[in-house]
Amino acid sequence: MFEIVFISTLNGILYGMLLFLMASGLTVIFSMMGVLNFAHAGFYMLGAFFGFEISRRVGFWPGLVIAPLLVGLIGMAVERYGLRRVHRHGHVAELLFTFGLTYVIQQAVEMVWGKLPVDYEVPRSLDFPAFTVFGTEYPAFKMFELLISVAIFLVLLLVIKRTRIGLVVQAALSHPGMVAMLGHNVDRVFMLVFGVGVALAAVAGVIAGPALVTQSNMAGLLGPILFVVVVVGGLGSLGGAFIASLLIGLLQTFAVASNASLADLFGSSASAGALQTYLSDIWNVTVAQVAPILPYLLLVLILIFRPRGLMGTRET
Amino acid sequence: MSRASDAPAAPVPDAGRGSFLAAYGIWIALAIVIAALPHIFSSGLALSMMSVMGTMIVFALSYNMLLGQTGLLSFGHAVFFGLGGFFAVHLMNALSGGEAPMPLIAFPLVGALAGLVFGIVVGAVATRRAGTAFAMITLGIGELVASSALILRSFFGGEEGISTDRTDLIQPFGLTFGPQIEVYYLIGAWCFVSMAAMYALTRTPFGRICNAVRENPERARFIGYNTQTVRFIAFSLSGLFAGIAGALAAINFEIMNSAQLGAAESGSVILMTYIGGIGNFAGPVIGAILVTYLQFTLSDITDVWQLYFGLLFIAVVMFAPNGIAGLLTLQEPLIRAGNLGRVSLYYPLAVVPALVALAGFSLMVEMTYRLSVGGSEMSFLYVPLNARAPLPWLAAIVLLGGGGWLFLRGARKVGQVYGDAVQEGLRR
Amino acid sequence: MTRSDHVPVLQLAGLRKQFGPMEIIRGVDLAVGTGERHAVIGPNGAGKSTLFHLISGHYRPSGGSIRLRGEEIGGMAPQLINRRGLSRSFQVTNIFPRLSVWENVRCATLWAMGYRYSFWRNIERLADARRRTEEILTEINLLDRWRTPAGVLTYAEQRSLEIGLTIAGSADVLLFDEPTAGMSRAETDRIVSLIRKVSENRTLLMIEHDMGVVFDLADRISVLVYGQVIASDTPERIKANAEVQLAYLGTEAA
Amino acid sequence: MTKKLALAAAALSILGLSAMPAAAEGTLKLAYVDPLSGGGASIGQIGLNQLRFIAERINAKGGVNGEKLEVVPFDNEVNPQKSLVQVQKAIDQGIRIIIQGNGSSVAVAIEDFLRKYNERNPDKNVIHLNYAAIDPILTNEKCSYWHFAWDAAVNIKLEALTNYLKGQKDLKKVYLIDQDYSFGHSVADTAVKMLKEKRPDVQIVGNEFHPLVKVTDFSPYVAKIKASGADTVITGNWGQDLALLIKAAADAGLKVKWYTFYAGGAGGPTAVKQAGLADQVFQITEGINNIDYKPAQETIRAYMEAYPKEPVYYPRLFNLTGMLFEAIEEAKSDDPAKFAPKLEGMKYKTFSSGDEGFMRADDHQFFQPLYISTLEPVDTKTEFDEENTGWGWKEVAQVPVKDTITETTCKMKRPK
Repeated sequence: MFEIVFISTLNGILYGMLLFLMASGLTVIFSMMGVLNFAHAGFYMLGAFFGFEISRRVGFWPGLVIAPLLVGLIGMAVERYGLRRVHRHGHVAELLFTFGLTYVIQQAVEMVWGKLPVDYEVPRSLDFPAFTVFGTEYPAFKMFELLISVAIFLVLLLVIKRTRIGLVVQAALSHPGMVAMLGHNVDRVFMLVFGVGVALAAVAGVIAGPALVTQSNMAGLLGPILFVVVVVGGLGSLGGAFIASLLIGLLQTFAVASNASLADLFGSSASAGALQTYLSDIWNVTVAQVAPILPYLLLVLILIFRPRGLMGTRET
Repeated sequence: MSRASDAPAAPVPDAGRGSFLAAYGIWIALAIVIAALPHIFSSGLALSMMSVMGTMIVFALSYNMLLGQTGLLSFGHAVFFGLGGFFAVHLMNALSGGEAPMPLIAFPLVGALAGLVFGIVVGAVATRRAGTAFAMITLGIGELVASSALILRSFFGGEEGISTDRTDLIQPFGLTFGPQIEVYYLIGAWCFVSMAAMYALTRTPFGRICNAVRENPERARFIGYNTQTVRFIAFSLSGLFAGIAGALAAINFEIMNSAQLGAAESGSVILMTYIGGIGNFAGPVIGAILVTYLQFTLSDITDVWQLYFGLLFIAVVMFAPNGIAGLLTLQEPLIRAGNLGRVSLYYPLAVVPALVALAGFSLMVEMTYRLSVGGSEMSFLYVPLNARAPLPWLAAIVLLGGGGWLFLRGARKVGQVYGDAVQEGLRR
Repeated sequence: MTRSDHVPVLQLAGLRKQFGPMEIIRGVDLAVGTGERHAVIGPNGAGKSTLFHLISGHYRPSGGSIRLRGEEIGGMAPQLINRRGLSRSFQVTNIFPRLSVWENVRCATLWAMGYRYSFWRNIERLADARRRTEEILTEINLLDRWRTPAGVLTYAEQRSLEIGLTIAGSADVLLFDEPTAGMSRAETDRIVSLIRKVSENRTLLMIEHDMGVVFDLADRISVLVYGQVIASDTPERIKANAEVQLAYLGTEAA
Repeated sequence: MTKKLALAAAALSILGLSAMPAAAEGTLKLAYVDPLSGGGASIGQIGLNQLRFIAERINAKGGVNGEKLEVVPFDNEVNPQKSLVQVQKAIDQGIRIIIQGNGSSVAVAIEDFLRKYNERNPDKNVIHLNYAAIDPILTNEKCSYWHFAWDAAVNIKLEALTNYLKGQKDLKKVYLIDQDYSFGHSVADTAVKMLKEKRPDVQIVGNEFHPLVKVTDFSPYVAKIKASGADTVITGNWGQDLALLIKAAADAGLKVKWYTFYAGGAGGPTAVKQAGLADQVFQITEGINNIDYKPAQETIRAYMEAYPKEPVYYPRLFNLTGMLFEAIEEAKSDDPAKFAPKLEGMKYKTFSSGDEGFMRADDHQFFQPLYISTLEPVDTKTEFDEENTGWGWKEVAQVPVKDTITETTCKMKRPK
């Protein structure tokens, strides 16, 4: 019992930190610009594929630096020539724009790299088990992933709380109008913030690419969960995103570890009826089976009962 | 005291005092078109495509009740489409053998009911919020339902879905609904009725209040309206019509599948509605027809058609936020001023270079694709070429660059001419 | 003071509103008599707009009571307060920008006409709503602009429309938040006479900075300073009130 | 109005939309309805390449019955409704042979559609040749006269696999993990049933379902497998659900034998190689490239010259086309009504090894020898690698046809 709890906790934290790595950029963008970047997972995927291309030419480590830079540049261009233009049509138009962008990124990646997974390998220097608990090995690369996530969290906190640009970002969170009046070039700040935000997604991509599968559907796989994280955490709250990432990571791993079903809870349903066959589906489903849809349930519940999210500062 | 009797400078709208033809002419014309189409396009493919178009028109219009009329961006509208279809299919199977006195033509009502009921249930949750939160709730609910559909196999039929036989019901008037043409007319009739109903809905007090809530929800509360109730009713009714569309799809294909309530279907209706134009009742109709047509045909022309599709959508969001219908209504002041003919002579200045640039762009895309799938020989617009040779690339760059440059100049000129003409029309 | 019969239609007692640690409204008592034209004045930041937001249901009070014809409305949703006959305008123009002037006003008439959420009646056939809309448009002098989208009206026209939206329903208590803000002298005069006209047979509570307008229109004036009403009286006596002069007029004179 | 409509009609027909001209004389058109865009496109493209390769070779030899072959691709995006539209399109073009494989949902939809279509159009029959969908209901509950299946259905593969496992003495504890949809469930249910029959001593220590293509992190599942003490995992997972599962298992240091349906599917070999699980991952298929059988090896080499990136992926497409052309030539007609009876019961030497298989008339299921193989770095004995990984499949065992036979519940309705 303790073994499964311990392992599940560890797995949950590892998965949660990967989620946070992606959610951090999304949160930064939303908190500054009020834009929920639907295409965020797309940039994450771009990061993974750029990382793959660079790593097979010059190695993993240069990729970790160059790929996010490239993606950040693309992001800045998208903001400058696309998002800024639709900004005046309001948030719905912005959301639709980034929604369209997910299609385009997805298709462009498929066009260039095809739909099959590419052979993106863990760097040699990290390809060994870091430690073993209860006979389960934990690869060094996963520990590296964890380290990077925590580091990014701390750096972002520092930047936001301690630096000038961070103060501008924070000010924009509560008084969007004031920042412009104070003479900051809001346009340039927006462009930069969007670039940095998607570059963070790309970092996640470069790291997750070898650990998971680098394939053209990786964006679609993680995208929806990402929104769950930022909405549950509270749109625009970095701390909230951090907590929500962990929460969702743990929720999923513990749910998977459980084999309980309604049938176990109440004994197998003996009541006969026309609905019996339909109900039997629900009745016999285990918690583990529904684990990956639990986050969506959580999302709906949070939005009903605590629309600001766990740590949000304003209603969505 | 009453100054209302003074003659106003412009006549205010009058209560349907226009002639019968002016009021209903367009609907009569529409009915004639629906009836006549199969005699013009009679191939099996054209029939099934037009059947899909009719279905999608209803679906897109129902979506626009949310996005266009009430300002609600939903990412989970296919839930109601799918559920409407599933309930219709299940009832068709339950009544197969023709024991119950329910002909096929009545089955869209089943979809309507299912759509309405689930619209009410989901709406009660989702419409508590508006804006981004509403969008996220619908996204979450869409994912929830789509994922659950794979778990609840007895109802949703797992991967295979649930299939049915539409001919296995009572058949009044000898209508078997075996041939596609009969199904087309069934869909056409329901499409016509649904269109009329949804149009009528925009011209009711509720329809106008939806617009008011879209424009300024805060103000709507201060003129006595509960915005949540408005959103809720709009959501439920839009579920109803989505359910009709789902049932029509079920009748057309005789199979429902859990993919039809998933994110792809929800995304597809957003694309249709927005490309067509959300600001105009005809917009989603245009969008549904165009997008369905493209979906049917583009895949025969290019393998990367979904890329073009995404780009088209982005282009509309950026440059024509009112969609195709919006571009058409831009011509209205010109028509009124009687100078459309003159102005439209200038349109090729923008359109031709745009097409040239598009050709250059898609040449690049197609060559990139050719290289990435391995190979180099291809043909583009019937011209055979080698994707590894520098010449086609040079040509593509010239086409794209030159076309783009000319387009920018041409578009500016067209904009000027258009603006002048509108001004001129106003002065008259 | 013949117009006011001193039966308070709107009565505030000990009304409070806090935002975090900041208390903006600190125990306001105010009575507005039926048929009265009542102005609220006070320096910037005194809490006038917050007061209106509390009365109209935009904010929920932290304490105290708001009674409309004796019925507690504090903390009610705005639409419920509106349906009880209290309607307000906004300091920053708050209309339906992409709807035509005609639709703006007609939407505002619908609830009071009993059409509510009706989705089975053809709106063009509602003769009474049409008549009422025409009346209001005539009253606010926008009838010849009925087709124009509200968003492209001039500023002064939008202010008129704002008033039109406020009076279109059946409300007989009107709250106007700085109706003449940002207007030229001539435009102000026009709005003042409009307000005078529409507030006949109704109760009026308004925030106004233009003292000319205030003393021209108001039967009574309340002075709000730092979240408290320091005086509530006839214009003449307010002019004479030393405390008011010190707290408000004095600062302006300096 | 009519003028406008006529114009529109003209415009549409330019775009090739209204009625297509009937098939040109002397060509036999085969419709290939599979994903060519979107998620499953790579698989669909591979199948198309193979089919085109076959058609070119046949055409070089003079065609079938003197008719030249033409493969017409239709993109269905693995979507049942879109597939029906594409089939309709094919029929409109006068094509009467539909070749399809990916997605049981698509196969069922087409099977159902053609059953009704052929009933409603008895003089113009269309046939459905299925090379990859393996849900047993295709040849059982839903079986249709107009549907023929060349890949071994789930129950057949499991019959073969369990017959092979009968002899594996080190097998003690089995864990089943499958995707939570009908295919995954039919794998799990059948495996449980057959294992109980054939190896009552084997303990089934887990029977897990996870959502289809939704899981990014499989480590919790791997932790459960580990905790159960299983020595063998049987899974029907495919695509990323298999790749991620195997990688997570390797990361956690899980040492078990993997018996899979689709380790050879797209992305599988890449993942197995990345995980470094040489000789631990097995698959069961109707053939692999590295079988020492000359005619197959030569064909594969020729194929890889034309399409250098990929080895032969679907040996069954060779079986399908070979039998189809034989039937057409025997019947001297390309009318499905005429050649379908020739397919029933036909015996055929399979592409991969030349051993004989047969098309069972009762349910139109092709029975053939099946192979258990494992992935490992290529050596002198194995010539072909997969997905450019340098790893290739090596035969572990052949399950003869007789050990693959299962019963069918099909009650075939033949046209009068």
